[in-house]
Amino acid sequence: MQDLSPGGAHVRAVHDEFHGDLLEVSMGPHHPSTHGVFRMVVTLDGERIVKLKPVFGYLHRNHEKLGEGTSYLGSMPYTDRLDYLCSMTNNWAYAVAVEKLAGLTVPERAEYVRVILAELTRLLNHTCLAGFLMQDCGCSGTPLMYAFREREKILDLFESLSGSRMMCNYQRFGGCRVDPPADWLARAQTLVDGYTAFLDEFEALLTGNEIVMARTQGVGCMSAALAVSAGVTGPALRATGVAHDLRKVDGYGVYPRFNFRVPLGAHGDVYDRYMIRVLEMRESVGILQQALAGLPGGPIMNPAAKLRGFRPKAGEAYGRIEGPKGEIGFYLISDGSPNPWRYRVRPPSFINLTILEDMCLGHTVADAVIILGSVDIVLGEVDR
Amino acid sequence: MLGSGILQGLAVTAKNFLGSYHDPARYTTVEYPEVKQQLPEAFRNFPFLVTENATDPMGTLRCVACQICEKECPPQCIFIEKSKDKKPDANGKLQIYPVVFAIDTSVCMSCQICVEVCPFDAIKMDQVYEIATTDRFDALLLNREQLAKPNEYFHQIHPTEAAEVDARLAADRKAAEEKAKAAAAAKAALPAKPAPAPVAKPAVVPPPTAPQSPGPAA
Amino acid sequence: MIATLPPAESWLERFPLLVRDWITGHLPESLGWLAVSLLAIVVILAAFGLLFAYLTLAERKILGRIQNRPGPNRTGWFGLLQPFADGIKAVTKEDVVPREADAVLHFLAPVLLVAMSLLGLAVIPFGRHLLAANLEAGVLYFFAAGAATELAVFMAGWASHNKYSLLAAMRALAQLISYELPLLLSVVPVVMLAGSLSTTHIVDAQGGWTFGWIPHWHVLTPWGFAGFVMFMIAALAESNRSPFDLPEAESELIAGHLTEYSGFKYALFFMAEYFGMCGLSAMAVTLFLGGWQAPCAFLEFIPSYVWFTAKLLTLLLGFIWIRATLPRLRMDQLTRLAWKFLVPLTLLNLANAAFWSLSAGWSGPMHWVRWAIALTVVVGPFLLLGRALTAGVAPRTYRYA
Amino acid sequence: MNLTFALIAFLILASAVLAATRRDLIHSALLLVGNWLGVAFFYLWAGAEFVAFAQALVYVGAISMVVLFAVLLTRRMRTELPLLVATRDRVVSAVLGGAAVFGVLAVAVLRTPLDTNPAKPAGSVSMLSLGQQLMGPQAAAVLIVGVLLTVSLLGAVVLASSDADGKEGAP
Amino acid sequence: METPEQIRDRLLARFPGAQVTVVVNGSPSAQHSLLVDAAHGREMAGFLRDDPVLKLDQCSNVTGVDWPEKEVVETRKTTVPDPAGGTPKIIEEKSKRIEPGCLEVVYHLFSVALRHGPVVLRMRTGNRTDAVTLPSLTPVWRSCEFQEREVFDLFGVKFDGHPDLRRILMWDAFKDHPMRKDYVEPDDYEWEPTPHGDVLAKAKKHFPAPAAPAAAPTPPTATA
Repeated sequence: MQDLSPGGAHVRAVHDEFHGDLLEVSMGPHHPSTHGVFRMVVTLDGERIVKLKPVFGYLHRNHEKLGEGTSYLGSMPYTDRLDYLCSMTNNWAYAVAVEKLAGLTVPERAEYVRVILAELTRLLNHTCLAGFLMQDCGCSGTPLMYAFREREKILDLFESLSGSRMMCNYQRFGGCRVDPPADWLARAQTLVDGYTAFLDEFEALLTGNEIVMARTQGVGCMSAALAVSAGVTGPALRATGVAHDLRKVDGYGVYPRFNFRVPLGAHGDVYDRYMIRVLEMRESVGILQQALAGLPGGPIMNPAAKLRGFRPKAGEAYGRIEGPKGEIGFYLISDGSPNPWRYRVRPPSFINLTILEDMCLGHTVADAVIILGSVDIVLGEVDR
Repeated sequence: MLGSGILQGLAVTAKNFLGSYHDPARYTTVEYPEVKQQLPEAFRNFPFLVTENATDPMGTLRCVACQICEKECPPQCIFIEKSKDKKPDANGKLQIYPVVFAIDTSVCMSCQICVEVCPFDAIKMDQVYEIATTDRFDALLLNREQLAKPNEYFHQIHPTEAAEVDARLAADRKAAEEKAKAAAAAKAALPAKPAPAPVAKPAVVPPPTAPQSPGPAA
Repeated sequence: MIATLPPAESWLERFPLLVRDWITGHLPESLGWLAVSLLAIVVILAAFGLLFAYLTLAERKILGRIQNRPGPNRTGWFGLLQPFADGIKAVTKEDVVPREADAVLHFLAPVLLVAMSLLGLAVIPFGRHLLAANLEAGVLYFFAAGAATELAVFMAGWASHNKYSLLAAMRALAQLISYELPLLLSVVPVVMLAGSLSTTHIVDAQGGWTFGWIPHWHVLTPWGFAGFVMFMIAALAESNRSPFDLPEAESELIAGHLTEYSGFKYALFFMAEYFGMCGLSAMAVTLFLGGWQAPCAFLEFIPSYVWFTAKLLTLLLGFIWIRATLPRLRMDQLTRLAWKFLVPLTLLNLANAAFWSLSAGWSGPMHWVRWAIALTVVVGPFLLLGRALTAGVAPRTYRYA
Repeated sequence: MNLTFALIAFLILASAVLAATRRDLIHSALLLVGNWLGVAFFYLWAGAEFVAFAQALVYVGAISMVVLFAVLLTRRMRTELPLLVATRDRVVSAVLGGAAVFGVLAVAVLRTPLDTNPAKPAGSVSMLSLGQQLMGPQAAAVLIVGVLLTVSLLGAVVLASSDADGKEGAP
Repeated sequence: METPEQIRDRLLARFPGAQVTVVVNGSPSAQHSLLVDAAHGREMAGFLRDDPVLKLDQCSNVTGVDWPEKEVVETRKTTVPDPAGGTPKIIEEKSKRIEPGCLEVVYHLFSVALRHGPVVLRMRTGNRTDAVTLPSLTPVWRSCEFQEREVFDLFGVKFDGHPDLRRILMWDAFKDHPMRKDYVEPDDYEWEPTPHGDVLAKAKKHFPAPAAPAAAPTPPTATA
């Protein structure tokens, strides 16, 4: 198989044949289009990128050492700060890992509410991604403002349920903290009903646009083998044609009850990653309709779950869910004390960046910005 | 045809431009200082201590300084010092009260875990967001007096939750009275037995560790 | 200046002349021509200065409304004082000049850019009697004045002694040079048909209406419409506006060749960009949209300068509308669009205009044949070259697992 | 002599002298452009509008770019150019070369009968007559110049594309 | 999917010289792991990836774990038969044993092709001070590149065969490895209005004057 590591023949081939003096440009950490404090040291030959070194660590708070210092419950509000766009899915991934560690079961209604909130977060994240990507392409804010208009409606739902727009701290081990009242469900239903209309308008503005297609098609191609080997997960992996969606593969929660499809790309370029996310949003709206319709009654929280003094037996567990950015997982090692012995987060944005250099080689600076935008990273999760 | 996608895009922006004049859905700005956004009831920002009545805040503080919230708070931003003596609380039982109850709002992230773990419903989440100050230290360290707010205020900002809490407290109070009445009746029923039997220790202060299962509304 | 006044003029039409004569009346005769030209300069500077100020405000308000938000409405009533607030901010901001920067060039670049973009406004007939300089080679003068903008952009990029500015200056040059060609080539058919390089002749050539309400504007002929569209695309590129605002693309090279500028020099660059935009739109109105001609005969009573301003404002709003919608082209796509799409089409348009002028005499059924041929010469190559340009680019269908 | 003529002449000569003596290449290139602009003003003063605008458009617009790009692509731009030792025979050959060129020009200027009347020549040439003249008897010259420019354009394209083939990798 | 025991047997059959043991996982998740010796680590990883039955083509998660020295108190009960035929006496001997610490790297392997996993692979270093090198699995799975650099950065495990082993989160001049249990935080204490627990101790060390923040503590004007 082609040697795809950074020092490998394929990459060195591109390095060796450049000539003329190189221009080293450092883009970031304070750069308008690097989605936070992320730095790329780019070596340019004229317009073409010859070498790209990502530099992390500017937002590193050592989330995992903090996790070892507080109780299991204490880490839950900190998971909101990981991928600060999708706090509900971070909470759910942590809750799944702890429930697997302690063997807790979750009541039916809580599973449905978790699916509803996760799919709302997926809508929110993919809409924002499309907005940021078009902002990197050069639209002066219009798609981003439409995306934020819809995002605000979803955040209002989160605020009236969990108390805070982005730092929800809503899931608990064995269920959810607050039972969504009836009027909340009605507002959620109206939002979901109106979402396809917004998507149609959004696609009319962007998908057919010749300049968008010219800027994104054929840019930053990723082969399926390289993607799987590099641990890329989420829409970026499905854009290369690999059918790997944890909602289907693991079938966690109550996802097997809903019928939904997983869109697959063919080229693995920026356009495919954008289109996969738009098509996934349409599937999420389908899931939301089914989940809102089939929401059962019953308790929202497993009565057996203890809030304080929670000491899981010594052992370890790795729980993962399909977050909007990819497979977000928590690996917990417990030694019987209320604090975890080792608390590890599997960050999808961080690992999806492994092959950023391979995708950008040979492209221009303008493409590198779009390729980074299409990988969809949030620095809270990359640097932890 | 080459330009059709671009024309479609232009049509969408034109629709939004015209829509912003007559369609409220396409004009989402709330002009903040003049128009305040209506906060949802569940909104939370920075905790406050609940007192039974506004007249004597320090006297009727619900908090019994059990320091559960101090231990459970993830960023460790609560500081409590127990009092030496005891003071009767709302339903007459002698309770310890906090001499010092300081929350450092520069560290607090309003995650409401303290509200969840408090067995006495003594601390609840406030809805203040206009609390900017110029001083980095003292103004952000809210002491007991600044934190204490009456129960009526609690009813104002979280009506449903406050109603449930009051209902539960009333039920507990009634249960406590029946138990006291039953104990008194039982004591009255056997006055003839000689007194040397060791007197049962007075109802020890209910150990604060018995956590009430978090009510659905907490 | 203007020899005789046509008799059937409404006094509104002749109002600017009355004002001019009243002012120059006070001065001795020998200084007459000096006073008139000074007055013209003052009027143009005042009018276009205000237009620039309120164009920035209009741009931000329209962009806001398109994005479902109000746009600036805090300064003054509905934000009307915003331009003056920006002006004061620009003036009071510190003007930082980097130590290694070439102070002379660093200062000269914005000055040259603004001067050149203002010079071009001299030959544009704003109204029947409102023309600053009636040159015989007016159109050539306009593009000669605009030619130095590349020089100024290069000086700005080079003088800042900064990696980003250097790269951006190179991009800006490549873009300006490759779009100068289609800009000029799309003007040549108009000059050929009007038979003169002077702007007044071009506007007069577009006078008159068939059936009383179809004006003889060049834009309503097949070659004229194609020329107008290509002129506007090239004008977008020349004034670094939306799909082509590569030099100061925020998402790549910070502020491009403007990185090392701050304070009033930075504002000067924007003033130059807006004057360039107004100049090119004014020239487009003069060449293709019949300058100050009224669209229909019975609307003749409205003074000519009102019609000119109305057309100019619609074009400028079009600029803003395009900026709100379209993303940016990459550097190689931008130059490929210029060389492989616009230049061939403008040359074909030249041939088409030649055919149009030769077949002027055709009447009766031949009239429609003439239109058919002209239209096919416009649309045919457009589709062919369009398909070649967007060869690998098409909307895709997706399979589901 | 007419005041404006003197002013324009001074502008042309000053920018030429400065361009020759400046140490910084970019400054001298820009002064050269200033020189061309001076020549354009001279044409305007002399009443030949068309030639003046053509001069401004072609020289200040396009040829200045060629000069600046040539200056840019020379390697050691900012550092001091290594001054060759002004050996004796270099100085002598420089003076002789200069004197020869000056002599030829001086003879040409003195021999041609110039109408030194400062007033504007009779009636500036109208655009129409200029056009007819170009398309009429001078048509051959215009066509030859056109062919020459096209050949040079195609040559440039071939040169540029051969350079690009070297590292084909464009997306 | 095969159980860890079956995988271990096939690995031992395939690589005779290697030691592979199954580490039982006490929690109900029952994700038992395979402890592999460092020498044969990379060949076994290659085998797990290319084996048609397993086809573990995605290394989803690489985690570093620090196991410091532990004092293990073992009580061995020996029953001594009473020579006088009475009830046998049970003597408890407590023996203290220092279990040597180690740095451990855990790989969670999944199969995207066959949709199964996780197979958990563990490798342990000799000790926590000098013998801290392990074979890097980046040539087998490209996803380990950044994650192994993070384990090197935060735990100090050196991966030989890694194409570009540098610190990834901390800045290059940073000396210690912060995620180790015995990591001492730099003494850059800043004034905290509500210090308690170990922070209180640090506060007293830096600002001896104010005992406790009874009244709102005024920040000390004298900088520490």
